Amino acid sequence: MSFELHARVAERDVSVALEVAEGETVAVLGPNGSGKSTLLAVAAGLLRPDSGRARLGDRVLFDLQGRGGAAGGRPGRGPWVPPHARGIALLAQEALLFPHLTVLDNVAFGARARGRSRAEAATHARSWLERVDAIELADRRPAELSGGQAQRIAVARALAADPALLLLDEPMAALDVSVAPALRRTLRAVLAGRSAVIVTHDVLDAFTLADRVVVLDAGRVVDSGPTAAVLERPRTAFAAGLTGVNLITGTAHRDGVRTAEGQFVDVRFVERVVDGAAVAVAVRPAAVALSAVEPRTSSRLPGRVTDVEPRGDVVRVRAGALAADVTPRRAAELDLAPGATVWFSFAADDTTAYPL
Amino acid sequence: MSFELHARVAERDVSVALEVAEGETVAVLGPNGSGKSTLLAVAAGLLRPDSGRARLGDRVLFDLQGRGGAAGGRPGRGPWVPPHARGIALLAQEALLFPHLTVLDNVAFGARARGRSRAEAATHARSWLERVDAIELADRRPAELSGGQAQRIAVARALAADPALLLLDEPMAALDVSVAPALRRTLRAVLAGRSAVIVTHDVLDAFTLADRVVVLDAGRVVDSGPTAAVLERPRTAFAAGLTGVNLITGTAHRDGVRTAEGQFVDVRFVERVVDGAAVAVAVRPAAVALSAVEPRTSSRLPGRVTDVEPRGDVVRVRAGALAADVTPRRAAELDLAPGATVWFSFAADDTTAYPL
Amino acid sequence: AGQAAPSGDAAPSAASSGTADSLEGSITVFAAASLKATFTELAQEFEAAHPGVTVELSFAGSSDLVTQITEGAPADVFASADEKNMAKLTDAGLVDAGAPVDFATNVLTIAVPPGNPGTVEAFADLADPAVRTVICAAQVPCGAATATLETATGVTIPAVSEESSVTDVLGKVTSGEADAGLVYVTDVVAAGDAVEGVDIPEAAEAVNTYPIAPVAGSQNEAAAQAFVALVTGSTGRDVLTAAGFGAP
Amino acid sequence: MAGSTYGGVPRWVAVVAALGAAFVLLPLVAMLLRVNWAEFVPLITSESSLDALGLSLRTSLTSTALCVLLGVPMAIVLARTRFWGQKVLRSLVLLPLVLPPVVGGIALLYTFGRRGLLGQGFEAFGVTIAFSTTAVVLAQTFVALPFLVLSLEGALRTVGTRYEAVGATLGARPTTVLRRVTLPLVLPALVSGAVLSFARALGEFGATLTFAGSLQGVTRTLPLEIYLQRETDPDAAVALSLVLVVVAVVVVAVAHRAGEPAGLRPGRRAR
Amino acid sequence: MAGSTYGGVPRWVAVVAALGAAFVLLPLVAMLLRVNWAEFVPLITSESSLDALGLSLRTSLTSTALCVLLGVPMAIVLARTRFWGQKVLRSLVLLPLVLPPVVGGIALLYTFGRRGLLGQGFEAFGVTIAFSTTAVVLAQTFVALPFLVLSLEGALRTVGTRYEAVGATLGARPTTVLRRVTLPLVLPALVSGAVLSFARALGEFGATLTFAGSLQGVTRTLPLEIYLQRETDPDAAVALSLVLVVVAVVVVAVAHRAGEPAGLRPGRRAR
Ligand SMILES: Nc1ncnc2c1ncn2[C@@H]1O[C@H](COP(=O)(O)OP(=O)(O)OP(=O)(O)O)[C@@H](O)[C@H]1O
Ligand SMILES: Nc1ncnc2c1ncn2[C@@H]1O[C@H](COP(=O)(O)OP(=O)(O)OP(=O)(O)O)[C@@H](O)[C@H]1O
Ligand SMILES: [Mg+2]
Ligand SMILES: [Mg+2]
Repeated sequence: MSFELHARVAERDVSVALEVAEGETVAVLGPNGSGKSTLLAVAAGLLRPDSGRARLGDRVLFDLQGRGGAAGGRPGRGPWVPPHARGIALLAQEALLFPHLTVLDNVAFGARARGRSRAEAATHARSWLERVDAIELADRRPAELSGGQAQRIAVARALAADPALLLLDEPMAALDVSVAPALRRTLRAVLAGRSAVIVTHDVLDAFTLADRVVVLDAGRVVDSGPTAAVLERPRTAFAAGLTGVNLITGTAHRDGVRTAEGQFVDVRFVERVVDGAAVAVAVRPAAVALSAVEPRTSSRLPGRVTDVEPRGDVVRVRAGALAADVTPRRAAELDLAPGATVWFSFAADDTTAYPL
Repeated sequence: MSFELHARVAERDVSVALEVAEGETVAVLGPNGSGKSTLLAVAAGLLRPDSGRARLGDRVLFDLQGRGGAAGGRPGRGPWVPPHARGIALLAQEALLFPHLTVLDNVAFGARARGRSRAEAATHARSWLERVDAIELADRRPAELSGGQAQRIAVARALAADPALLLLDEPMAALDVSVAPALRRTLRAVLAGRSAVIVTHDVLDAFTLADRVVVLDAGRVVDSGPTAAVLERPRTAFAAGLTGVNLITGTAHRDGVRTAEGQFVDVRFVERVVDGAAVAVAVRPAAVALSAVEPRTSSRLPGRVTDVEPRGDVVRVRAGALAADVTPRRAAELDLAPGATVWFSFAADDTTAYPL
Repeated sequence: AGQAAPSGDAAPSAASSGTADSLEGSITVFAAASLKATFTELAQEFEAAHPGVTVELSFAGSSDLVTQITEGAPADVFASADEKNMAKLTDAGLVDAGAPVDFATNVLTIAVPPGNPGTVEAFADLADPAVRTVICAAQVPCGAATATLETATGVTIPAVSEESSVTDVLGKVTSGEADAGLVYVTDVVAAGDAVEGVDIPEAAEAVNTYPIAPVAGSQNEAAAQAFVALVTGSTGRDVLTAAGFGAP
Repeated sequence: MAGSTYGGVPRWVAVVAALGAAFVLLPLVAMLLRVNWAEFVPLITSESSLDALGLSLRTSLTSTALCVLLGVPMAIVLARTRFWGQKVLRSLVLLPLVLPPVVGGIALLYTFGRRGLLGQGFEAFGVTIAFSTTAVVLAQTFVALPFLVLSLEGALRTVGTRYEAVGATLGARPTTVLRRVTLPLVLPALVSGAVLSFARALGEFGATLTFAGSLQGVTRTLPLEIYLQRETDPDAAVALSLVLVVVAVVVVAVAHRAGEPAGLRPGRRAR
Repeated sequence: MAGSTYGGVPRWVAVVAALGAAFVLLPLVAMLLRVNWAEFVPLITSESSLDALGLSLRTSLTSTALCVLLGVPMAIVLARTRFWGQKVLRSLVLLPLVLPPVVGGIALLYTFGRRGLLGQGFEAFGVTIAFSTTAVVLAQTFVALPFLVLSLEGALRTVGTRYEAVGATLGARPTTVLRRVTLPLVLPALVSGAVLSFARALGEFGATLTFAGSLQGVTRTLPLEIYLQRETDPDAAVALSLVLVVVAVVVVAVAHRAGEPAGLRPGRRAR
C-alpha cells in the first residue's frame, strides 16, 4: 500500500516528509541524531507529532493541526489511529525481544495478536525462524541469546507480523558477515512488492534493498531520489561519505569546475551545464593519486593530511573531506603523517560531474 | 599491561584463550553467537567461568579449578578479583548509559568512582566528550539521545575510565559514516600503546585498529595471528567473508590446486609447497570473471547462482561460497537469475595461495 | 427499672416443664468482651433450655457494639459493661427507655504479677513512682472508676500507661511489664495463675454496673426477653458469681 | 545480551541486613518460646478456631481476588496515563493505609451501613451488607487494596512502555498488549502485591470488628478470635497467632514460587 | 532510544479503575460528610490531640528512617545474593505483615519486655524500653519494615544487574555502585516503600497499644488518641482521623514529588 507522511516534532527539531509508493522500499540515510528513528516512531504511531498528516492506502493515520508554533507546544489534535490498528510493523533499533517469551513465542506474537491459533502461529513463526537461519534458537529465552542472535529474531518477529508497511531501523547493525548476506537476501525477497522503509548506515543495504533513498540531516530531508542517482551523484557530504567518494562542489567554468577556494578542476560533463551554475564532482578515492609536490595535471587539490588508515591492501589517506587510496608502498614513500601537505590529483575521465 | 586468559564456560559451550601483549590491540572476530561477548564478560569479571585462569600484568585475576566436567557444573573455586578491582573497562554491546545521570555525569562516572573531585572529573569528561564529537550533548539525559549518540557516549565513558585493559564490544555498530572515521581515529590514538581487545564485525576496524586478530567460531579459537596475515590469508570461510575474498581449499598438485570436488585451479605459489599438502587459495571477487559456457582457462569453477546483489557500480554474483563482481551490463548480458549455472574463472596472477 | 423484666424463675420453669416451648429461631446477643466466658456458658444453658433456639454471640468493646447496633447490626440483646453505653442506645431509641436491667456489678482490684515483685500491699502503695502501675484511661469505664477511687482515697497514681481497655492493663501485668494494674475482680479470677489479686477495701466507692436489655425491633422479641430473663435470673446469678461478678 | 552474573554486595550491607532480619525474627522466636505446646493442638482444633481459620482463609482469598481485579486497572491508569488531579488521586487511594483500621471501619459503616451513603440504597432493595461475610470481604479489600496498587504501579513505571510499544506495532490491541506483554512483565510485582494484600487481609482486625462485627462462622475471622481469646487466655491467643503465621508463611512461599517469572530466571536453557 | 510515547490503556481498564477508586474514596467522602465542622477546630487543637499528633509525626518519621536503614540492606541481600534458606527467610521477614498487630505487640513484649529475651539484658544495664517512646518506634518499625523490604526487593529484581555491572567495570567498588547506580535507579521504589512504611507507622495501633502502652505525650500516638476519643465521642474520633488523613496525604504527595526521578521524567531537555 502506498504511504505518505509529513510531520513536525518540535521538541526534537525534526520536520520531515516521506512518501512510499505501493510496493516500494525506501532507504532512509542520515547522520546520528538526524531524525531517522523519530520519523519511524511517528509513522508507527509511537510518537505523536506536533503537526502533520499521514496516510496509508486510503486510510488517514493522523491529521494533526499544530497548536501554537512555539517549541514545546502540546501535540496537535485531530484524527489519530493507534499503533495496533495501523498495520505498520516497526523493528526498532534495539531488539526489545519480550523477555518472558521464548524465541518462538516472540516471533509468533504478531500472528497470535491477530487472533490466529497457537498451532498456526507457531508453524508460521517456525518458517520465519528458518528464513533468518535461527530455527535452532526457537526454545531459548532472549536472555540466553547473543546480541546478533537477538537482532535476527527481532527481524523475524517484525517480518512475521505481515504488515502493510514495514519499518526497519538498522536491521543489520549487529549482524556478522556470515549471516548479513543471507539476511539481506531474505529481506530482499520479503520486501519485493511490499511497502517498506529501512533505516541504515550501510550503503550496501540501500543498493541491494531500496528503490529510493531519502537523506536526512538535522531533522530535515536534504536529498532524495532513486538509489543510484542519489548515491552515485551525491549532493551532500554525508551521501558522498556513504559510498566513500570525494565530493567537490563549485561552479561550472567552461570544461571544468572552480571550487570555492579558487582551485580549478578538470571534469567531463555528460549533460550541458551553463557556465556559473553550481555543480558537484564525484571522484572515487581509488582514482585519486597523491604526490608531495604540485603535479602538472590540471585537476589537483592541496590538502593537509588528517588521517592515514591502513585498510589491508590499500592505505586511505584523508585530508579533511578529500580521500585517496594508495598502496602501502606509495604511502611509505611519501612518508605521510598527519599534518603533512600533499596534492590530490585525478584524471577528468575518472570524475562524474553533475549540476546541483 | 600484558594480559593472558583461558577459560571455559560450559553452559554456553565456550572454551577460549586470549593473549594481549603490553600495548597491543587485539581484534576478536567471529559469527554471531561464537562467544565474543562471553569472552569479554569473563575478562571483565562479570561472568565466572567454570574453569580457567587470567592474569593482567603481574596480578592473577582468577585461577579457577573446574569441578566436575559435566555441563552445568558449578563455577569453579579459586582466587577471584572482583570487576571493580581489575582495572578493566568494558564497553558492552548495548550502550547501557545510566538513565539517571546526564551525559556528562555518565562520562565522569569512572573518574568519580576512583575518587576524583567533581570538578576534576567533569573537566576530564568534557575533554572526552569533545574527542567523540558529542560535547553539545553534555547536559542531556540518555533517554533524549538517538541510538548512535548513545553509543558514542558509551565509548567516551569507557575510554574516560582510563583502564589498564580496555574491552570494546562492537563500538562502531550504530555509528553513521560521518562519525565512524573520526571515532576510529580517536580510538586509534587512544589505543596506541594501550592493551585493548575489540570485538567487531567490520574488517576495517580490524585493519585500522588491531595489531593482531583472533577468530572465534562456535566457542573455539579457529584462527589467530597478525591482522594482515589472518585477513589476507584467511583460513576459514568466516575470515574470508570478512574481507570479501573467495576462499578455495584443496590439495597442492604441481603448479595448481585440486579442490575436493575434483576441479583443478591454476595458482602461483610464493612459498614451496609439497604436493598433496592442504592449501588455500584467495581470489578477490573483482578479479573473477563470469561466463555462461565453460571457458578455456585452466582456473574455472562451476556454480549455481544463489544471489545477485546490485552494489552501485558493480553487481556481486554469488554461487554458494563463490562470488564475482561484474558490471551491471555484463550481468544483464548473462541474464543471471538465481538457479542459473555459470562458470567462475580467474587468472593465476590474481590468486594468493598458501599452505593451510 | 425492672418493670418489663419477667420474673427470674420464668425461664427455668419453662425449661423444666419441657413442653410446648413456643420459642424458636435464633437470637444474636451483643455482649461486652469481658462477658465472653460467662455469656458463652449462659448461651449453652439457654439453648439447652430452649432446643428450638440458637444463640449467636458477638463480643467486642461496649462502645464498638453500640456503634454497630446504631449502624444496623442485627442484635436482639445487648449486654453492656457500663451504663453510659447503654444510655447511648436508649437515647437513640434503639432500646426502650425502661428496658435495661442491671444484672451484675464489678469492682476494681489490684492485679500484680505472680510473686508480687513490686510488693504492693494496698491501694496507697500505687502512689509510689517506683511501682510501675498501669491503669485505664479516664475515657473508658474502668478508667472512670479508677478516677473515682483516686478522688475518694486521695491517692494519685503516677501511671506509666493509661490503657484503653482492661484487657490491655491485664496484659501488661501478666507479661510482668508492669508491677501493678487496676483491673476488675472478674479479670483476676479469669486470669487464674497468671496474676495475683490485691484487694482494695475502698473499691466499693466505685462500683461498675452491667445492664442488659432486648434491642428494640428485634425479630425474635420473645426469645430475646427469655434470654434477658435467664441472665438476670438465678442461672445467670450463679454463673456470674462464679466468675467474680457481684450482684446488682 | 551475554549474561552478566555480577552480584557484588558490600560486606557492611550484609551485616546491616542481618541486623534487620534479627529485629524481625527475634520477636517471632520469642513468641515460639512462649507457646504452651501441651495445649496447642486441642486449642487450635477447637470448633471456634477452625471456624475462624476457615472464614479467614475464604474471605482473605476473596478479597485478594477483588484487590487484583480492582487494583490492577487502578495501577495501570495511575502509571500509564496522565490526567488532571492524578497526583492527588494517587495520594487519596493510599489513604486506607494510614487510616487506623477502626476508623476505616467507621468510614465503611458510614458508606455501606444502614444509614450510610450507599447503604440506604442497598437497604431499599433488601440488601444488607454490614455485619455479613460480605462486610468482612469489603473491609479487608478496603485496607488491602492500596498495597497492590502501590507495588504494581512502581513496577509498571520501572518496566516502561517500550515493550508495550513493540507489541502494539506488531498489531496487538491494547487489551492484548496488557494480557500478553504488560502483565507477564510485571508478574513478580503483581505476585508481591497480591501477597501483601493477602497478608494484610488475613491480619485485618479493626475495620472488620467495627464494620462486620464478630459473629462466629460469619464475621469472626482469626484475628478477631485471637482478640477474644486474649480476653480470657493470652496463651491461647499466642497459639492461634502461630497458626496465622504458619498459614501466612505457606501462602507467601507458594506465591513467590509461582510468581517467579520463567524469563527472568537465571541461566539454564530450555533444552 | 528515540522516545516512544506509547500509552494505550484499554477503555475497560479505565472503567474498572474508576470503580476501584470510588470504592476507596466513597468511605472517605462519607466520613467527611459526618464531620461536625462546628466543633472541628477546638477539637483538633486540644492539648491532647496536638500532643498525640506531634508524637505520631516524630515517631513515624523516626521509624521510617529506621526502616530505610535496615530495610534497604535487607532488600539488597534478598534481591542480589543467593544463599541457602533465602526463600524461607524472605517469607519470615514478611511475617509482621500478617501478624495481627496486637500479637505483634505481644511478640515484641516477649523480646524487649522486662522479662523478654533481650529485655532482661537491657534491664541489667538499666535500660527500660517498655512504656517509652522508644517502644513506640520499635513497634512501628516492626510492622512497617516489611513494606519497604518488599517493594524495594521487587524493584531491584526488575532493574536487574546490568547497570551495576557497567559501574563495576568502570572501577566503582560495590559501595560506590550501590550509592551512585543502584539506589538512584530504584529511587522511585525506595520512595514508595518509605511512603508505605511511613503510612503504616502513622496508622499503627495494636502493637503500640500492647507493647508501649498509652500515656499522653509519651506513647499515646494519634491512632491511640482516636481510639480513646471514640469511647466518649465518635465525632471527635472522626475529626481526629481526618487530621491523620490530611497529614498522610501531605506526606505522600510531598514524597512522591521528591521521589520522581529526574532521568525518567518524560520529555523536555535539560537545556
Ligand atoms: N526522547 C527524546 N527526547 C528528546 N530528544 C530526543 C529524544 N530522542 C531523540 N532525541 C533527539 O532527537 C533527534 C533525532 O533523534 P533520532 O533518534 O530520530 O536520530 P536518528 O537519526 O535515529 O539517529 P541514530 O542514527 O543515532 O539512531 C536527536 O537530536 C536526538 O538527540
Ligand atoms: N545468558 C546466557 N545464557 C545462556 N547462553 C547464552 C547467554 N548469553 C549468550 N548465550 C549463548 O552463548 C553463546 C555465545 O554468546 P555471545 O554473546 O558470547 O556471542 P557473540 O560472539 O558475542 O555474538 P554476537 O556477535 O551476536 O554478539 C551463544 O550461543 C549464545 O546463544
Ligand atoms: Mg536511530
Ligand atoms: Mg556479542
